[in-house]
Amino acid sequence: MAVTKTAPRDQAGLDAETLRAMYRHMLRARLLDERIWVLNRQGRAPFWISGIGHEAVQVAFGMNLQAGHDWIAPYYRDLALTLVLGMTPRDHLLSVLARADDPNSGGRQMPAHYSCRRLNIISTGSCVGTQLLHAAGTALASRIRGEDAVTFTSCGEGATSEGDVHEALNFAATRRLPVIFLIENNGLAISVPWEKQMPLPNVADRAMAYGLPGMVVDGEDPMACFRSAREAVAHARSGEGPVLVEAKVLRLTSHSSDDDQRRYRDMSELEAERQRDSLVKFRSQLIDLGVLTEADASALRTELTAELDRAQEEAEAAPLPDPSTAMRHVLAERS
Amino acid sequence: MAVTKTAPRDQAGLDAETLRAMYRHMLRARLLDERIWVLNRQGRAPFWISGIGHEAVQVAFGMNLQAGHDWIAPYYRDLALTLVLGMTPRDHLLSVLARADDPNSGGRQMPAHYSCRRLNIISTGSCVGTQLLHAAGTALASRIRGEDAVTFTSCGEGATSEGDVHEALNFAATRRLPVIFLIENNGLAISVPWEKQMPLPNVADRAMAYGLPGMVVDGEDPMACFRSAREAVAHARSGEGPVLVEAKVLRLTSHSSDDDQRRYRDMSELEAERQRDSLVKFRSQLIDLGVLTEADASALRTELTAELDRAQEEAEAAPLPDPSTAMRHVLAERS
Amino acid sequence: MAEITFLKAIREGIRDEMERDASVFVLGEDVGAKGGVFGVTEGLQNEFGEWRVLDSPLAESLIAGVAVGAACNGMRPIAEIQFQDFILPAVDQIISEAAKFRYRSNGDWNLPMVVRAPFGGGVHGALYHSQSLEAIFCHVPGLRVVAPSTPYDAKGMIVSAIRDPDPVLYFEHKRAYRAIKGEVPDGEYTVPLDGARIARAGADIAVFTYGMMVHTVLEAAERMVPAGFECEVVDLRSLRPLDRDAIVASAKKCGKVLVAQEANLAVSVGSEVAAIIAEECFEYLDAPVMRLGGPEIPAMPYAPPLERFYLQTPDKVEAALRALAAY
Amino acid sequence: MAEITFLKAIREGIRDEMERDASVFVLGEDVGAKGGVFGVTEGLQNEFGEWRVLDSPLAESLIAGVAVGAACNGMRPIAEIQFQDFILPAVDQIISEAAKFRYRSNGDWNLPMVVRAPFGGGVHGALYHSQSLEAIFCHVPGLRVVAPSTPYDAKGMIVSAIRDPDPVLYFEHKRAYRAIKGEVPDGEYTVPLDGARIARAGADIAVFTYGMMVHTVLEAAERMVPAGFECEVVDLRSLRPLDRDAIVASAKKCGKVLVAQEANLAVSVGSEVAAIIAEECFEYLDAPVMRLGGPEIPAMPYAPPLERFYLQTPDKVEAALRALAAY
Ligand SMILES: Cc1ncc(C[n+]2csc(CCOP(=O)(O)OP(=O)(O)O)c2C)c(N)n1
Ligand SMILES: Cc1ncc(C[n+]2csc(CCOP(=O)(O)OP(=O)(O)O)c2C)c(N)n1
Ligand SMILES: [Mg+2]
Ligand SMILES: [Mg+2]
Repeated sequence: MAVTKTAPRDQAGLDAETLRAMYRHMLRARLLDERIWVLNRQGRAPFWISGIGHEAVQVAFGMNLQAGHDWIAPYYRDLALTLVLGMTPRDHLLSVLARADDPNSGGRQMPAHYSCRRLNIISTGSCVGTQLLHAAGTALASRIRGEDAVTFTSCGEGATSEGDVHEALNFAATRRLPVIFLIENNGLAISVPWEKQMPLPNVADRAMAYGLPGMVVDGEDPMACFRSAREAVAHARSGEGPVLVEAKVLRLTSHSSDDDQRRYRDMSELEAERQRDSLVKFRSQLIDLGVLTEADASALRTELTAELDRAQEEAEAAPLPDPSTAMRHVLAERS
Repeated sequence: MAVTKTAPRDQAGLDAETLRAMYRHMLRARLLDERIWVLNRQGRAPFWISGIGHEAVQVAFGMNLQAGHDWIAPYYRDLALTLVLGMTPRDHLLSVLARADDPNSGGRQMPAHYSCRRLNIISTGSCVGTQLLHAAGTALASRIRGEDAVTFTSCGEGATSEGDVHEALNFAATRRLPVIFLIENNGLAISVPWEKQMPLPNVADRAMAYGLPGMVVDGEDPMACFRSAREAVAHARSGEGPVLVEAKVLRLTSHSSDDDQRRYRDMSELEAERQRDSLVKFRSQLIDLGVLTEADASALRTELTAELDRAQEEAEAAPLPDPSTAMRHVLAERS
Repeated sequence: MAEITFLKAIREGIRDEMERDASVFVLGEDVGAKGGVFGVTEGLQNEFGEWRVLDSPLAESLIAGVAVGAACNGMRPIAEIQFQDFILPAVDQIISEAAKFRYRSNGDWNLPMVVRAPFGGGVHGALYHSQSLEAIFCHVPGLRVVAPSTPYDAKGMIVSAIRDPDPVLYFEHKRAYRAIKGEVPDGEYTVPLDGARIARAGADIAVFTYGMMVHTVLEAAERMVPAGFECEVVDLRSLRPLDRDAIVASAKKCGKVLVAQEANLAVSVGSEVAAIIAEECFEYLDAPVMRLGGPEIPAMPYAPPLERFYLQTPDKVEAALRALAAY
Repeated sequence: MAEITFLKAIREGIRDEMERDASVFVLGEDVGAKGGVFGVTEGLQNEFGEWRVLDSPLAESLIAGVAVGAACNGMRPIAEIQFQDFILPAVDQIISEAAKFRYRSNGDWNLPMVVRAPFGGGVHGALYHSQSLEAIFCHVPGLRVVAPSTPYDAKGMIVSAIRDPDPVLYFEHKRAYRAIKGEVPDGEYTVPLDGARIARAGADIAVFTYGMMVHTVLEAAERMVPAGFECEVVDLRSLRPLDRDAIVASAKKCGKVLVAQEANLAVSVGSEVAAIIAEECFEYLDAPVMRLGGPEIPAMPYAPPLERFYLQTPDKVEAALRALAAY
């Protein structure tokens, strides 16, 4: 299966505004993510699991989905996606600091367990792979009612070893449900390299087994990601059934703040990956293309940093959940 | 994927003795299976789930595996397979009548839940698909110890929707374990036709997704089955990893004695399938080829019927389990 | 009022709700043309079409997980698991996902979904078509678990379960399907999902039970009458939450308690009932709490003598009641 | 004798058995180069090679199901589930298959396999890295379930579990890994898989508990001494089978009973302990049985105030003990 890529000096048919928006989304997610790492290292946030290196494809999908209309069953690295759809740095900092007003879970779940009813982002737990079946379910509901909403769902390549993932692909394909399955393949499941996880390097090859279109896209190439996302969403929305997209992405951080990848990774390889960071490359590419100036880029960083500072301030000032609320929302509350 | 078939007047490189043995095994299984249906209809056996229509491929594998050396994780339609490997009509009639001496389970499990320690046929429960992971496990054990035993496992096409089946294929493929996965595709899972079960008609197409060799064989063609089985076993034994074989078979009976397929099947289609019964076709084929005479065939039937009569007599005379044994074998018994 | 079977009562409840509410749909193995292996959904696909009575692939985690997603998106799925024994591949979706969805989203999401499954033995179903596995789910906050024993409750509780905004596991004793008949009103009614039912009033021995065992216990209770003992038979019906007040009230009233179930005893519904009584009725008991249940074997065997060994019978219950009476 | 951590005790037990018996091998997510997310298997892959310390794909049903098959074919697998919370996808393989293999084959097959998993909370693990789900398995005949609380028992019981001819679920409280240290003999020894341990002798109140709660309870018990109350603290250790004799003996001796656990209460190990006491100690009790456990919420939340709300502390245990003492 060929990997979709963009030639260095190609705009891939995307206008300047779209390209700038993509860059803005990517940078915004990255700055937030880095800020959370800082909070973690400062001992103010006990846990973080990062999306750094995965942003491009998430931004691409976020921009091609209809927020609040389509259905989203994401996974823990999808910070950038949630931001594009309409969640805010403040929302996630509330979560990172386990504040009562965290819209994801009211401080009940670990950070990066996304949920937003308003945006049809359904609540995600920690058990990897389960959300693909939920996505088949939201899409089935849309199909039963004859609505044109599509469902987007994602997971890592490691999670595709779970039986639920097969069950979801098989069912969605059999019933031609409007689901976009995105596999964010960073080649690692915590410490386990893909070679011990699966027999072939491309998860998208499995699309054939289900009679689905499969695509592999270079996750370090935002424009290629955008085109693949547009095509995948259009396919799902056309009623032709699901589509399986695999993005080759980089895990530029340890698995989570509890992990230390130096124990099991070749550091020179990691260094090489850092050189391929899509955010850095995309910035130069846009500047080369004349879509962005150095000044734009630095103004943008200033603006986003200010937003982040404000968000952090607000989140820090917000109260923790009151212990008296711990028993709430187990079942419907009868009044 | 092409379906392996044999031309009508071809012996497919098989000598007369082998062909006669195949026919004998098929007929023996069929006669036993029919006898059990009679016992069921007479109210003497509360349950049966039949292998009628699935025999050819099972016989083919049974003859190509090394009984007592290779490992077997079968499913409930594999009556013929167990007979070829060395279980007897008496064994299974003891089970059908829930007798204490039933080697499968001592009358504890429903009939057709096969087990025979002596023959490395590991105990099967009722939960479909789980045995494929057990098969990966027996094969892993062989691999760890560097032995050349292969593991054979089987299930229906319906069972392939279970997550465990994916997990087993993925793991066996990743670690190149010596497993033969046989899918006995009869197009139905109880009442559910394959079109509602899976997106594509061939389960073997999924082999590609795991980088495995996949084969589809005509399950009504015993010689083609034999060749596929020989090839599959050789592949697994060579250390090249697993292989996925799909046999297109016919379910010529209701799902089980508790089911009535007239509720959900087109009767004319079923009649047409009955015309394709491999046992009938194989008999004429062997007679045409001069490998078998009418007289041989009827002598064989007489011999096998006599064996069956004896087996039934013995099974009927055998005692039921004593209730005092019900608490035994929960855990190891400490003496 | 018509006298109908337990099975038909469930079907009527499902049918009425499907007619009333377009968001209700059925999902499971063989639920369509075959109408389920026991016939509970017979005729529904003809009436409501393929998409509202959907034959799923053979995958229980799928059935539960798809129900979760569909419930997020405005539907009220009724997921059928062919036998309760086969619910185990769906345990992760039920316990990790369904039970925790509301809580983990701080009340933002809720899942109006029902998971139905036949349980129990005595039908030559052997190890995998006879189990009573409800204890596993009764441990888990965020779920409701019910097991009606009469056609009246079967219909009223399936309707309540479908309308409930949270996941309800609805367990049907497979021996009750055709063996138990009873009067069921024609119109719409509901039975609450959290109350026990006094199946027989008495003041001497309180018996707590559920499912098909209710009928076994009632038979045994009648046998105690000539000797002058009136048993109070409490049909728990709701296994999570248990109706603590009703349990405590009957236990205090009678002072002697038998807990009887088909399921294995260790860490079971019966354990919890006994524990509640041990906590709350200390000063009211005239005898030790007694429990009857499945023996310590992994599941019911096939051979009739072994199956009989496993099952509770009126005789065994009667023997326990006599022992309690004599204490 | 060396003083080592709970974690190291487990590792030593595994390592010794792997050296002694070539059929012992480890299978699980990240058990190789990383040595497991908590480090229990650290160094073992280097010592024993890739095939005896095998990084599995990310699939728990696989881990358990492959262990079943390998155990059939002469091996003694030690399957690691990364967190007990993630054992749920493996429930079918454990309960339908592992627990029933010996019984359903009438003793022909047996499965010498261990499933290890860290459980329990108090580490900011939130809903899915804090649960105590052992009750589910304690219901099921055909399994052994243990949860040691000291390094001595951890090593002795992992060795026993590996040598046992039947499936053993071996649950490790994740907070104990580094927090609990204790003396462990250098040589080979075993601790039986079916006996409770008196962690502290006393005659006034019997407390039944297990896992990390043993240490919480011991702390609370010391606080009762000045007031003249000596608690007997029973570390259950073996959760299936429970050591019925030890439970009954301590309950009878003290006459007052507290059952304390981190897990949710309904239909739990604590329910069973209370039920056993209700059955067997009727004439010996001086107060109602009291239970302390996780509140009725699906799992431990993340935010520290909520997590604290969930957890049992020495203060909460002490309050319960004082209430019992005053009864
Ligand atoms: C069912 C389950 N098993 C195990 C875990 C522990 N775990 C969390 S993330 C992870 C690795 C996931 O790898 P992958 O799917 O490739 O996603 P990535 O983190 O690389 O993006 C594991 C094993 C889990 N969360 N859920
Ligand atoms: C886990 C599980 N779910 C459901 C069942 C009930 N069941 C028994 S056989 C069967 C259909 C199997 O169809 P298939 O795999 O195609 O095999 P076939 O019977 O056609 O040979 C079903 C649904 C079961 N035994 N196990
Ligand atoms: Mg990954
Ligand atoms: Mg089939």
